[in-house]
Amino acid sequence: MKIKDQFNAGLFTDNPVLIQLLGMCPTLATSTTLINAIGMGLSATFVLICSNVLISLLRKFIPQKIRIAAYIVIIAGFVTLADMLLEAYFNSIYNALGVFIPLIVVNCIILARAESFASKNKVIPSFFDGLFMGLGFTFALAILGAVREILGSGTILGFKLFGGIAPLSLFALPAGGFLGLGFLIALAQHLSTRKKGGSE
Amino acid sequence: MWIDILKAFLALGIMGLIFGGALSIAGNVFHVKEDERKGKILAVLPGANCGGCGYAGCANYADAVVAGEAPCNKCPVAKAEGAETIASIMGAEAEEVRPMVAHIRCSGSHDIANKKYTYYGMNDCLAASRLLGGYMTCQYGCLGFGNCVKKCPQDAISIQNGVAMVDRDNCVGCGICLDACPKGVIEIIPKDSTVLVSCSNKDPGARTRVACNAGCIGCKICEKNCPEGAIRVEGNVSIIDYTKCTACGICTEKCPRHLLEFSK
Amino acid sequence: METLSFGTILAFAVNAILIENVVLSQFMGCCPFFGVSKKSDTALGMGMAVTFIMGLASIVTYGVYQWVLIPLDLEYLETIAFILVIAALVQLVELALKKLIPALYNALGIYLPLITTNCAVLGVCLTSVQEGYNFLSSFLYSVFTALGFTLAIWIFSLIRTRIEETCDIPRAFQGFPISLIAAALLSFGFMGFNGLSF
Amino acid sequence: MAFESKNPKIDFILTALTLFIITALVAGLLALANFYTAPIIEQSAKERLDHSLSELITDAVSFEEAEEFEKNVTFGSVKVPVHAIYVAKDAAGTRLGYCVRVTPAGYSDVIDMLVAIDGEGAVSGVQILAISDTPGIGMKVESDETFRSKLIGITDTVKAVKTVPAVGEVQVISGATVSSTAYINGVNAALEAARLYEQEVAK
Repeated sequence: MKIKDQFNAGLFTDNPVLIQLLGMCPTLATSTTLINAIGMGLSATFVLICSNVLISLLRKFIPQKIRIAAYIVIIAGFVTLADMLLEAYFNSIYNALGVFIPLIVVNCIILARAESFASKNKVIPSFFDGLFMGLGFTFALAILGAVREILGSGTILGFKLFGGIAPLSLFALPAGGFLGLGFLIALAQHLSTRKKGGSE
Repeated sequence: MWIDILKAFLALGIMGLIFGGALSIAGNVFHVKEDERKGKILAVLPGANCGGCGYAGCANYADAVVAGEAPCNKCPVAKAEGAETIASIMGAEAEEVRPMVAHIRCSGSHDIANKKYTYYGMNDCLAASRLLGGYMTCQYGCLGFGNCVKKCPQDAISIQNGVAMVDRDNCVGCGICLDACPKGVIEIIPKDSTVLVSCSNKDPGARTRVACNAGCIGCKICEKNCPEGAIRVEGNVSIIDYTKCTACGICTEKCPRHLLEFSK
Repeated sequence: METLSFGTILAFAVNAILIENVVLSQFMGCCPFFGVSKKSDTALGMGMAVTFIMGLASIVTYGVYQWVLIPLDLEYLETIAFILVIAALVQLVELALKKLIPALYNALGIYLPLITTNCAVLGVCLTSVQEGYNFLSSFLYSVFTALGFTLAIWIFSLIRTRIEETCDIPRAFQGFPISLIAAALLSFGFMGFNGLSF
Repeated sequence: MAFESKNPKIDFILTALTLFIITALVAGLLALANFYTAPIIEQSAKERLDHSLSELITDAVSFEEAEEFEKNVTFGSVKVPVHAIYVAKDAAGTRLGYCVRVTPAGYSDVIDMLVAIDGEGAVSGVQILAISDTPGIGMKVESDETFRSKLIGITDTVKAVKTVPAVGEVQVISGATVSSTAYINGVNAALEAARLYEQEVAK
């Protein structure tokens, strides 16, 4: 798999959020504002890359029976590490992301990539897969975050947008997350079917 | 500092030890004697449990293949190359499996088939068939509301002029449409079969003529003229045995109703 | 949770199942929520499996937290310890199910190991530690939250089978987008329960 | 796989050992990281707290944390956990007032706030330490100065109302009712906790 294909797969054709529909929990919960979305995306990418690399290094030594338990411990290790570093050195991001950093452990994307890719490939491809899947996750999260922030709280990156009009605070709520993501995935499916010369 | 590290090292390490041990014991105690071919087949299958093969999930389909009940090419997602690898896993004895395809045994479109009443209601074949067996005079024909179209994972069936038509390139013969059709007019036949019977009307000839001018009247001319003896007429409708049929085409000329025809 | 009278348990149950439903208002456990809700019997099977694992996990994690992490003051390792417990439990349940109830095992398929990554299970364990629940209330909290998950996934599977059966959906919305929008409406409904204050 | 063998005995030991090594190593690494980061985290938390405390009661020199105090203040159906009470003292050691740290439940999260109460038992200032309530709604409470000013100077608990407020009542922010009610409950709880603590000390 050349790097370009992996890039393409990670961000568009095989985007973990829009096409594979993994990692829904953090996606819906942290995409209330753009900064949160990017913060979450990048910290998830950091953990994804490290865990992919380490798991593909150890793939020969982990027996089948404790495959999942071992991967999860490694992922949890990196997450707690990221949690500590963020809280100690980048406190502002830590306050915004709060409870979601531990939940990166159970973010299905990381375990899914570890299980389906890192445990079967060598280190370099796993690194790129982790990087591009992470970027794909951040990319999708950022779009959703921007949409929900503009509609939900009428600001973008904190700057007030349309003056007095009361924003649709629905979009800041959980239900709005589902709605926003639903339309986003519909758009992604529409584009991918149109690109394949859509049958209808 | 070292004591903290040692404490963490031992505490979690011992927990890992206990769980690792428990898992390996459980692995042996609950060991289910499993055919290792199933594991290999599962690796080939996408694991998305889409149901395209007509089984509840990939695990069920793999069991069926290992037990020899299911052909190797049923997975629409793995398509040809998947089928080959599965066939190779199953070893040489998996006989050369002919790709199958669905066929609608009805050609009663709006212009040639008559109607008992005009139907206003849910556009669903099952609902329509509940009202006196459907609005078509012929009790056995396709109602054209597309239940099979909705169910087909390959979008290989479309409704043309009131009758379902199968697109033979997309269809993988998975058979999901079989139980979607309340009238049961769909059958699975080998893809390379050329002569097709597009009718399943079991009424005697007189009643069939009233119902539809493309209905089989059970005159048995095709049965008499087929040199291979591949056709037999059962319940007033002709059925072709595709293992014997050599597609000589005599029956297509002899049939007074021009019902038997070469597939497009 | 001071006095565990019937009233407080009931209030606790309504709170965990309806008001703060784990999937529809706390956003945890969405992957299997969308993955397994195609048919209602697999949805119920998944709900029961999650209830069983959450109950078990809350007992074991409570034990680990009180008797291992606190005495050695390793609280910062709680995430790792909990997730290790959950992963091992899920694997044990998976092996047991494969041997004892193969039908349910095959129906759940890929989604059984996915319970390990089910945010709801870890989320519940972490929240009951944060809230400082004692043994019984953390067990009750987990079981009620799991019942809330089962309720949500069961209702959702009914809605989804209804959507697939009768409505014709534009091509782009088929599959997950329409389910997401249906989930949004369901989440609206559950938002109504916020008015219930106990 | 290098670490797997057919006969159950050895397989048991190998699997258990592998998991032991992996978990132990990861735990060790984290202990190391924690050893370095924990003091920094405590330090910055302490600094932020002192900074807020001194901002609230400017002329206080030292803040002494009270040991036993009422952990949960309840009035009506509302229960607000009280985390800490700091007794503000000036150079001579006389008591200037209290700072009470409360965490009322907001809409989807908890509002961590610090309420300063001066010598006469009146609220002299409120500082929100962390509010990650739903952004569009929760933030209104923090930015709405008029709403917050209404709560400065009250000496007794007030009731949160949606309509025009009478004496002893405060109107909630429209569109952020749940969060602003939580804010009011926080201030009420702080007053209550300080009063209870004073009775305790007086005894």
